Amino acid sequence: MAMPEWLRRRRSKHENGEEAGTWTKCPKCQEVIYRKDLVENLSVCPRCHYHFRMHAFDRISLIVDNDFAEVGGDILPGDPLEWIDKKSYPQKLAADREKSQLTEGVICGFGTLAGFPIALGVMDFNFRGGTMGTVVGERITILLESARERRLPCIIFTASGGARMEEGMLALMQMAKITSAVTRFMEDGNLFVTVLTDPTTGGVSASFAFQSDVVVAEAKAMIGFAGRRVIEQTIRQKLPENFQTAEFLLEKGHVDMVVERAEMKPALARILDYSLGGHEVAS
Amino acid sequence: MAMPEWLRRRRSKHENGEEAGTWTKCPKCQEVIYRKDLVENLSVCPRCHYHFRMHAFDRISLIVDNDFAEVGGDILPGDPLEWIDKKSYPQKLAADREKSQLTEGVICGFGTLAGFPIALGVMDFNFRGGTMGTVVGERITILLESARERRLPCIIFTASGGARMEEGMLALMQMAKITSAVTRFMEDGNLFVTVLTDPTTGGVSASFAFQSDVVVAEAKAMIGFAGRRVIEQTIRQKLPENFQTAEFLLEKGHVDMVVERAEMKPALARILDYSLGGHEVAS
Amino acid sequence: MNVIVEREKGLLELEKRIAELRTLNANQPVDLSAEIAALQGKYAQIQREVFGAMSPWQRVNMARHPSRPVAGDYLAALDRFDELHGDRHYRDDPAVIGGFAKLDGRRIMAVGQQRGRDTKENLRRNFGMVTPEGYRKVKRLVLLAVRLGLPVVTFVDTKGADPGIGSEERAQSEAIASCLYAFCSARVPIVATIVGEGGSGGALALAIADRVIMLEHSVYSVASPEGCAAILWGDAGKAEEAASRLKLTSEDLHAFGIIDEIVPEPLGGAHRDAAGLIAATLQRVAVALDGLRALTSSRLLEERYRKYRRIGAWQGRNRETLSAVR
Amino acid sequence: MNVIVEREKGLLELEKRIAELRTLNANQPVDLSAEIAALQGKYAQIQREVFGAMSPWQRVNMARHPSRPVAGDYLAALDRFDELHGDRHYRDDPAVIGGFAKLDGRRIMAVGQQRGRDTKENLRRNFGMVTPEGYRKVKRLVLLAVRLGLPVVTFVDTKGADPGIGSEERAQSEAIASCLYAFCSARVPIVATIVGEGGSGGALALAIADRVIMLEHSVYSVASPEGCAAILWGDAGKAEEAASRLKLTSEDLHAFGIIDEIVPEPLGGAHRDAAGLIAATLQRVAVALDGLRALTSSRLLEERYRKYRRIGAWQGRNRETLSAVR
Ligand SMILES: [Zn+2]
Ligand SMILES: [Zn+2]
Repeated sequence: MAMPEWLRRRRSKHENGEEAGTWTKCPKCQEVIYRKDLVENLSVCPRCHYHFRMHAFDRISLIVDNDFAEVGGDILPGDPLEWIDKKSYPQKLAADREKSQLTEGVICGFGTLAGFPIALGVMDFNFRGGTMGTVVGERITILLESARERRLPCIIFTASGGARMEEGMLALMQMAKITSAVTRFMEDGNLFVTVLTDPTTGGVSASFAFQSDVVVAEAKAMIGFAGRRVIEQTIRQKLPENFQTAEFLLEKGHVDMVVERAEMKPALARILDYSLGGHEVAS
Repeated sequence: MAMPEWLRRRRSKHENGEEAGTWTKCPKCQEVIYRKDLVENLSVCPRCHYHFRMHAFDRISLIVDNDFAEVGGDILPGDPLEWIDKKSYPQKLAADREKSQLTEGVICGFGTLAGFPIALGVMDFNFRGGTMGTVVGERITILLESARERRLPCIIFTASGGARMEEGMLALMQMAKITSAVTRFMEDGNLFVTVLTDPTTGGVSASFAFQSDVVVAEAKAMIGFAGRRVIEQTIRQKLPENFQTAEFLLEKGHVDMVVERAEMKPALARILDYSLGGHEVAS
Repeated sequence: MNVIVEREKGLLELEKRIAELRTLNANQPVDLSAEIAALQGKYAQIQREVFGAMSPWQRVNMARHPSRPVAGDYLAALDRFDELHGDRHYRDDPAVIGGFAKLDGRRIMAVGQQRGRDTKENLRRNFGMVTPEGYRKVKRLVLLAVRLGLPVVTFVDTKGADPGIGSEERAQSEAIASCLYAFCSARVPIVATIVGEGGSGGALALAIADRVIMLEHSVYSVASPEGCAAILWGDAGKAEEAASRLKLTSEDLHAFGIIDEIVPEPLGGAHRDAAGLIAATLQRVAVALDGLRALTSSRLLEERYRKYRRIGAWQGRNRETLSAVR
Repeated sequence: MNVIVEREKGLLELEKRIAELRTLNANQPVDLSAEIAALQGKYAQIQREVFGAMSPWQRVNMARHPSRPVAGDYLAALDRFDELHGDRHYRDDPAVIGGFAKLDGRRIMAVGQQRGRDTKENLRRNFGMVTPEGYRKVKRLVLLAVRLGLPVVTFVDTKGADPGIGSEERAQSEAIASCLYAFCSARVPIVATIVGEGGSGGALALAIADRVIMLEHSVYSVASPEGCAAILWGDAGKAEEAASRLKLTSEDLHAFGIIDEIVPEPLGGAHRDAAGLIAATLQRVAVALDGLRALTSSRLLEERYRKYRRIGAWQGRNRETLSAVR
């Protein structure tokens, strides 16, 4: 199993391709950073440590040992509600596909991490704000089902604005579908780890993101149920700067650990190693 | 199985015996109540509904259908630490035995409640402040083990100042012993109900009192981990009147329900009835 | 202002006039039967016009009607209900009511989201918007039901989970997630009824079930129409438009296979015959429970899994083909 | 003032003088060897007098010694420690540290109560007095350990559970009770070490174990001596008397069968050779884990049950006879 060509190609486009010579401004500290330097620093601002949102291609490359076999990639979105507002839903999907080079909001597959075979799901905010529709639900469910069959640990990187409006209740029900798959997967004694990246909210946050054995948060990520704006509108005042950050959640006891991007792979490798256990737990 | 003679006799002494003609003052509202009226009102102040602490004999009579077969009654306290302060521990025990007519801080046995066969444990504050020593631990453990063998629901009325100092760590370990028995009892799918009466604190509160399926609190009972005085000394201020009351705990979500003494038996009967379930839960 | 309440005004006016004429007719020699009949005809006509073919937005307003029966009304109509309180950790959330209950002799665990019937109760019950402690209470009761072999019956009625600061601080996401997990893995039958508004994940947390029964004019939606409009168009005022797109009516959801059956409401809505509607709903619940009773718990879990497993719509290869490919 | 710290003062004075004389001896022609030897002899004599046969109250003070190694020191001495935080509901309690760890290659879940090493840390860690969230974190980690088949190793060091208003409001009793339940039912080996003060139920919550290892000068008690004196005599000042009655030393508890083994401390207490003592303790833990590894989880639970089942002392018929009677 090696890194597939499409993943290598798309990744290189983001990492070293046409954008390499441009400049990027850090949205947190306003530092202007040379694109190439930013990529070399794993898209983390060298000045304030702001973690830029990461493309799924780049994330997969960062996490796996140069091998990845996708599953569910041929599952593509339909238009069950025949949704149309300013644009039709298929038009929106086409635009996002063009912009992000993704076919949907998550890439799932199998690979190894520091030698440990794993099932891996990576959501990408660049496709419809990482919203969860039926395809995201189906791909993750297939991942969990396959991982269960193979008795492999599963790691999912979340990044989501919540359920996808344009698929209505079919989108909401993916919370139930994925939770069903998580339940079976975990009740068989398999390890489930979620890594919550910026941003993780709504129906993703309120389902599989917080159903795992170990909840890892990437440094500085915004994580919550309701969006910041919704809360501010409800209470009619500004929220403190650190509200809903990974660091805030650590203090509030919601997440097991906060990990910097550069430390993510070794941290996950250690968790995978611990999960090999030692004592047989007969039931 | 009928109400044993000793229980009937001791009970009558409290309920209708030599004290019947005397007057009692309600410690909450200062109302002076004719003893006989108080007994008829289940030792609840007719004016302010203060629930007087109840003798185990009276409690058993109130709860069971006129039948009770004690277990563990022949287990009697020793003096493992050879404790002595103003009096020796055996002297203290003898005094309490005389005063309370009890051999130890709990009476355990089997009976029926509204026709439902149950295992019943009733703690009594009149014996060493309901403190838990090795005998309380042993009797309750025997009760739970026997109930498990017979697959009967178990109801325990708690009233305790905590672990008994004069038995040192042997007293504390009863939390572990009873919890072990509770674990086995419950994991076999048996119903465990605790009724927290005034006062339930310390090692009893922090073990089996809060390990049950349904935690019932008797109205107005004081329930907590640390004693009121300890907290007041720690924070150097008075606590609000309702702090640690059953009603306060209901609001704080700690107990399932608050029940008046007069409603206790029917409430327990309903819980027992629900526990007959309906759907087979194969594992 | 609720558009249904608005529209009811004219009808109430007519009702009053008909009643007046009837009194007059009874006490006076003049025969007003013809006038009464005419008014009644007009009344029926308007009623049909107003309620005969309601738009999705009107459905939303019907689901939110201040007189619509609330979860507590269903609980009160059971043979017996013994409320259990609290999450055992922090608080008893008044936006959720739950406990042991009996439905025509069947022992069950009943849980519902409770909107208030008036402003005072709404403040106390947070308009039925559940906080983390409420979801933890639900989870606790579901686990207790499993221990005792009691089927779970839920009554769903919420705009959505509470979005306040405190709820975020006390891990609203985790609370809902744990609740979903508990429903997915519960080895007892679960019947959910959507009796009012079913708003997003906050409603789903009580609605993963072997049988989902929905009242005709209830709505059940990925987000409240206001929320959807705010998210997509930055304008909560476009709620009516959102409602029209979201496919949130009982008929739409039945067509998608998301709900299993619809309880018809009287013309004018559930509150026009609350007692009858509640009885009819509970009757449906009873039938559903009896149908599930025969299943072993493994079979129950297997069918529940399949039921949710198949919800989805996408292009490309279907699940079976994919299975073969892997 | 800690009575051990008080008594150490004279010894520290002597240590300083011996060091001075040595420096002098090295740099000057005068031979001070005899004087040094005399002082060293005196030092050893005082040390034996002070620490040779400590009273229970002195033991209590030794257990509370500000320089005594704390739980975090043991965790830091493991091959690896990856801290896991929080109760997932409300707060991460800094009075408890826990997480995945490796002990000489053995994968474990390690949990300890953490006193501070100075005033600032003590304030942050609440002097090692655990709040409900701390116990819920411990429970959560034990359940996770069971899922992954990881043995649990605990480091106990607390005056007792936090007795504050907030802890009462957030159900301290239930938190400890649930923790006890989790330890009793955990299907993995548990080794507990009492490394400092083991105060009442707040300590027991981390100490139900297949093997309990206690440091020589640690204490483990039904209540703190101050608490016991306040409860029995209404005078916390009589703590020394209470300590003398409570049988809280490692030898007493070993005789009662409440602890399984004692790790000897260097003369003068654990802090006189922290690294050595920690290594020796972890070595004992490793041996205990290896001994338990062979047991199936059912056997483990059965033996744990029996171990606690038999703790007690009473007159009258013994358990076997009673069984026969029933
Ligand atoms: Zn920056
Ligand atoms: Zn009174």
